[in-house]
Amino acid sequence: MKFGVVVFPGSNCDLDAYHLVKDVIKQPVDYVWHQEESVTGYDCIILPGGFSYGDYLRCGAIARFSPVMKAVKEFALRGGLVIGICNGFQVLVEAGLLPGALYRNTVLQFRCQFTHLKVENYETPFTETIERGRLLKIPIAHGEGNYYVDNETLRQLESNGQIIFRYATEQGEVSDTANPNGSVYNIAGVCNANKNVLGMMPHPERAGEAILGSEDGLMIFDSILKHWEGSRL
Amino acid sequence: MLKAQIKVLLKQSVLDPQGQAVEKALGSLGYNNVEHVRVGKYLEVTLAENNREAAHKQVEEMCERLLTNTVIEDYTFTLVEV
Amino acid sequence: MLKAQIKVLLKQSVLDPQGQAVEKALGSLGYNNVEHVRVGKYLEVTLAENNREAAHKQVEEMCERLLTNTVIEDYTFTLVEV
Amino acid sequence: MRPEDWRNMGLKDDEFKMIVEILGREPNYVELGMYSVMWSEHCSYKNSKDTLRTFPTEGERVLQGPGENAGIVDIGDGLAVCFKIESHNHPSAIEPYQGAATGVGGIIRDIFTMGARPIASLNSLRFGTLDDAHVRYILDGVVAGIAGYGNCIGIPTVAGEVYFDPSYQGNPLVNAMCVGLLETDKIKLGKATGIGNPVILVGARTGRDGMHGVTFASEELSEASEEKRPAVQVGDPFMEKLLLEACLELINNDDVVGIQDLGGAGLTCATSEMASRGNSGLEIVLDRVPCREEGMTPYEIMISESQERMLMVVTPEKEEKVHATFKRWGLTSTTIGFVTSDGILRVHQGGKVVAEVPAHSLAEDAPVYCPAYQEPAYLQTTAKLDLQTLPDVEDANQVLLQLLAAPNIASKEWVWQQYDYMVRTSTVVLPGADAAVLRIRGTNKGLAMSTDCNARYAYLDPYVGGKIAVAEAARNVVCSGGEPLAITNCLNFGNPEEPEIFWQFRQAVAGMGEACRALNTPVTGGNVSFYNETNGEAIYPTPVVGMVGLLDDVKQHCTPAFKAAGDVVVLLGDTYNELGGSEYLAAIHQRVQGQPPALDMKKEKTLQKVVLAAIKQGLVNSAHDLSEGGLAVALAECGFANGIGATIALTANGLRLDSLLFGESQSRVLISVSPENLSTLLELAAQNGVSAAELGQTGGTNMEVAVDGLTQLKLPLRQLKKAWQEAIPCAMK
Ligand SMILES: Nc1ncnc2c1ncn2[C@@H]1O[C@H](COP(=O)(O)OP(=O)(O)O)[C@@H](O)[C@H]1O
Ligand SMILES: [Mg+2]
Repeated sequence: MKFGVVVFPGSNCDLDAYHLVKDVIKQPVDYVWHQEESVTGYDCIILPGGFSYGDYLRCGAIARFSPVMKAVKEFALRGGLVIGICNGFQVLVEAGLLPGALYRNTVLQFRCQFTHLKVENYETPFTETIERGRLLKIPIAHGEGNYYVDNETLRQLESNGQIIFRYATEQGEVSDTANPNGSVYNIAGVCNANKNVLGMMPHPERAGEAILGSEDGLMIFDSILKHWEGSRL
Repeated sequence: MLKAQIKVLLKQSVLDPQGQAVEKALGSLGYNNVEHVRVGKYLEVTLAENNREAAHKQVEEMCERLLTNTVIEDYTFTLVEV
Repeated sequence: MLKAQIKVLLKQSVLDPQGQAVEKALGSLGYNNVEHVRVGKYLEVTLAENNREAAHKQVEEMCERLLTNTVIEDYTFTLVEV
Repeated sequence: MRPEDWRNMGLKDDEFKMIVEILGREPNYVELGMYSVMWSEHCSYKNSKDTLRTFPTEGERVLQGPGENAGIVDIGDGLAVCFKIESHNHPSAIEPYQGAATGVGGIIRDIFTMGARPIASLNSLRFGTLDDAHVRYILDGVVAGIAGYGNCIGIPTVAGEVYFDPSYQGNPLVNAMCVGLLETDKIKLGKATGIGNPVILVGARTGRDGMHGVTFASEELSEASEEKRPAVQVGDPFMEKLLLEACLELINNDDVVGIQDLGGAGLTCATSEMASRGNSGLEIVLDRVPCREEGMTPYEIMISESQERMLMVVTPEKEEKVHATFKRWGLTSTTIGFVTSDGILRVHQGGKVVAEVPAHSLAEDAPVYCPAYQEPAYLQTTAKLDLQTLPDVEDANQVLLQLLAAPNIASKEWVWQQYDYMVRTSTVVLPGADAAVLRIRGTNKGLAMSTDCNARYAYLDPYVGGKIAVAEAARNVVCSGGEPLAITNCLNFGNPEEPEIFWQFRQAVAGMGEACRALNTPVTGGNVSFYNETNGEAIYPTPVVGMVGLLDDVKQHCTPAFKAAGDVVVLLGDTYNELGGSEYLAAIHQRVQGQPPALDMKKEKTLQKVVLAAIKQGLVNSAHDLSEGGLAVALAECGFANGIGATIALTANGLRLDSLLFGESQSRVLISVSPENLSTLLELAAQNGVSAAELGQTGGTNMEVAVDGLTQLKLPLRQLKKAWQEAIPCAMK
């Protein structure tokens, strides 16, 4: 399964995503420069974390206009798998590929810490092999991960099963104390109606090796691999 | 040339944590008559354009496309000659 | 009540990386007539105060003490009745 | 030229005379400006140079010692580590966010200038006390600024230290350190060589910001400092990220002859230093320098300290390729001149020569001063600590709770949770341990790093304080499983023209030098920050040490956290009746008095040898160095991470209870081992003559300490942790 890791000027988790795909799950992977106009040949596109264009103005606001995003949009519309992590999530939201908006953490500070994620929908390419009820320990690192949608959209997301991850305590309780950034409904990750585009603030690529404190991020990539293998049959 | 002075604020329905923090800070500095604070962005965009109408249309478009995120933000602007 | 509408910008001689980035982005979106962009802060502070002069003095003081850092920022404000 | 002209620029009358002698004529205004910035204390080290020469700077691993932008140490397999620490104290006092942010930006440039990929940042911070709203504002801004810059550029901020003391009320310290990795055959130096080679300026446009920043850093802060405001700049981490990637790409492709960042003293410093190191001259044309504002004068362009700019020398064949690479990264680069053979830095504007001076004279010929020194009078008073008059601890529980909540001991999570310490997925030991540990991708190796300085010790005895700073840094590295390699240092002091301050400086440097020699950790670079005073009051002498150590196998790293119940707790090292300079004395008795704890370097060295050997042999499950708050605080800290308590039985052996529990005797490490490894560990210690006392057992949810059979301390770990964890967040609310 071939992965493409998009590199915007200012991306800084591109290396980490690349490393995970190449050295941990051992799949072919390329960097895809932001000026590329096509992403054909890839089976999954990763929009990595970082500060694209310095995140000046708003996170992801400028990156969404780069040539590669047009290609990613088309790729997504054709059903290609896209995962936006942290800044990648912000880009997807700004680009209109995912609903809602991400803005300043309510604590008004950057937060780097491990979080625990409750999986809300197991019927997606990103979660289908995750053991039911299993919490994922995956770190966040962001200053603007406060997810907002209005009530009406929230209801829609819920009924469509588009809410994928929610922040929970270590015991699995979805509560205010577990919410690191003020996100509506403790939302940590959502997908599009078609379920082929995922955006999440936590960094699964930072939770791929025991020596880094967690391997739970691998479950997401395992799902992606299994899904892709299944879809080829 | 025309300069657009653009004020951007979070929509009323969106929580403004920064505004709240500043409100609290002013209170603790002893400014007891501060009722409400909102914090947003201010942009100045200078255009090589003298036609106000054209400029108005362009600024509106730039705001919708790039300068603001209309899911959470509202904006207003005025044009001044420079 | 009076509402202070406060615009804060970096001083002219200070680098404005945000403004630069937005300027470049607008250019690459095809807005070729954009001469210059500056990005700053916008605050609205509502005061339970009807005396314009008193309000003016207070807002000035709040700007100097908390709302801006005059080392690198300049501010202007207007008062409107609410 | 009138005397006011040079005096206003911070030059002394004699210095002006020297310049006239060098030039054989009076300098013009541009030239005077160039000398004034290059001969400032910040750039020329004119007051400190002589003293710094006493540092040991050589070792079999040292590839680059002091003198370049950063030091480099060989770590085997063709790899080397490059690191340096630098201060940004005065800008941070005036604009905490941008001051700290640009400090981080500056030190990162120093690292990639050498051809190294920056892999980690550290910071050492000092503030006044947290009950002051202005101090809280400074702390908040400084931490946000470090985070803002480091997080954006994508270099993890992995370790550091934060202390609070009234001596820093008006003059906070912000020292930033960066560590980079490179291949030994890719080292780049800041040299301008090759007659006719083009000189390229790349990065941000030059603006009027940061004029005379270096002179600003070489003066005391006063009300008038507020006037010098444009000395503070706004950083652009995004621009720096692009610069970093583009420069490293060029260096790796061997497209660069010499490279140097523009930091303090801007273009003047970069051009004169590169020419001086290359034994060459430079010819530059200011009309080609991209400026942010119209009408900038040659004087302004030459001394502007606008951030995020680099200067490089390339061969004519590579010139076009280099510009193309920068363009691909979205950067503006311009050829502004070329290398000459005459040793002269010649500056043109508008077709005229506006400055023409020997490059070497700017970079190297500043006068060297040997300021007078004299033992400070205050030492007469502080030295007098009579333990007889000090009541011993009555309620140890209460004291421990108070100490854990003392800002100098309390958890610094409020600080480091704002830093992205995980980006680049190589941080193996996260902030909160003794030293951070990073893996080196593609090898089994790891690097341990720490910054340390107890300035209260240095205040009470600068010699011992300097020594302890080095020893503690090494101990922290060793407790994490690393073998100490070398240090960088940031010497923060008051006005060196005051004999008592200069005495502190000399003593501290001598003490550090002794420790470095004993531990075989040479000094590979550093930074001196003088004039840290407000209204005549100097800060505590604060010689900060940044240490880097090597792990051959990163999997063998060690942390302070107790790992399992039923392990045996062992204390290595000896405890004495030493309370001088302790946090206990300051926080509980409000006294800053006595002698700092004694430090015997031979003992320290063997202790470290034993700890490192034990970790490498896999004998120990945890190791924690004893520092502020002594044994009781260390025990609690070991328990916090995994919520594992301990039951400890001590024998007083004639020691006071406060010394036993809270004293800060040096060369001590707290270890936990599985029972089956105990005897091997004890043997190892005994063979080396290191005392090892079996103190008790891990387990349960309480921290319980009995002394001579009497329970002195017994509290739920949860309660202790709450005090420790909430102190700083509460103060900052
Ligand atoms: N400014 C800071 N930035 C990053 N980490 C910090 C900072 N201050 C403290 N820490 C981390 O908190 C932990 C405790 O620091 P400290 O009390 O100084 O430890 P020690 O006494 O062992 O030197 C260390 O892991 C240190 O790296
Ligand atoms: Mg310490």
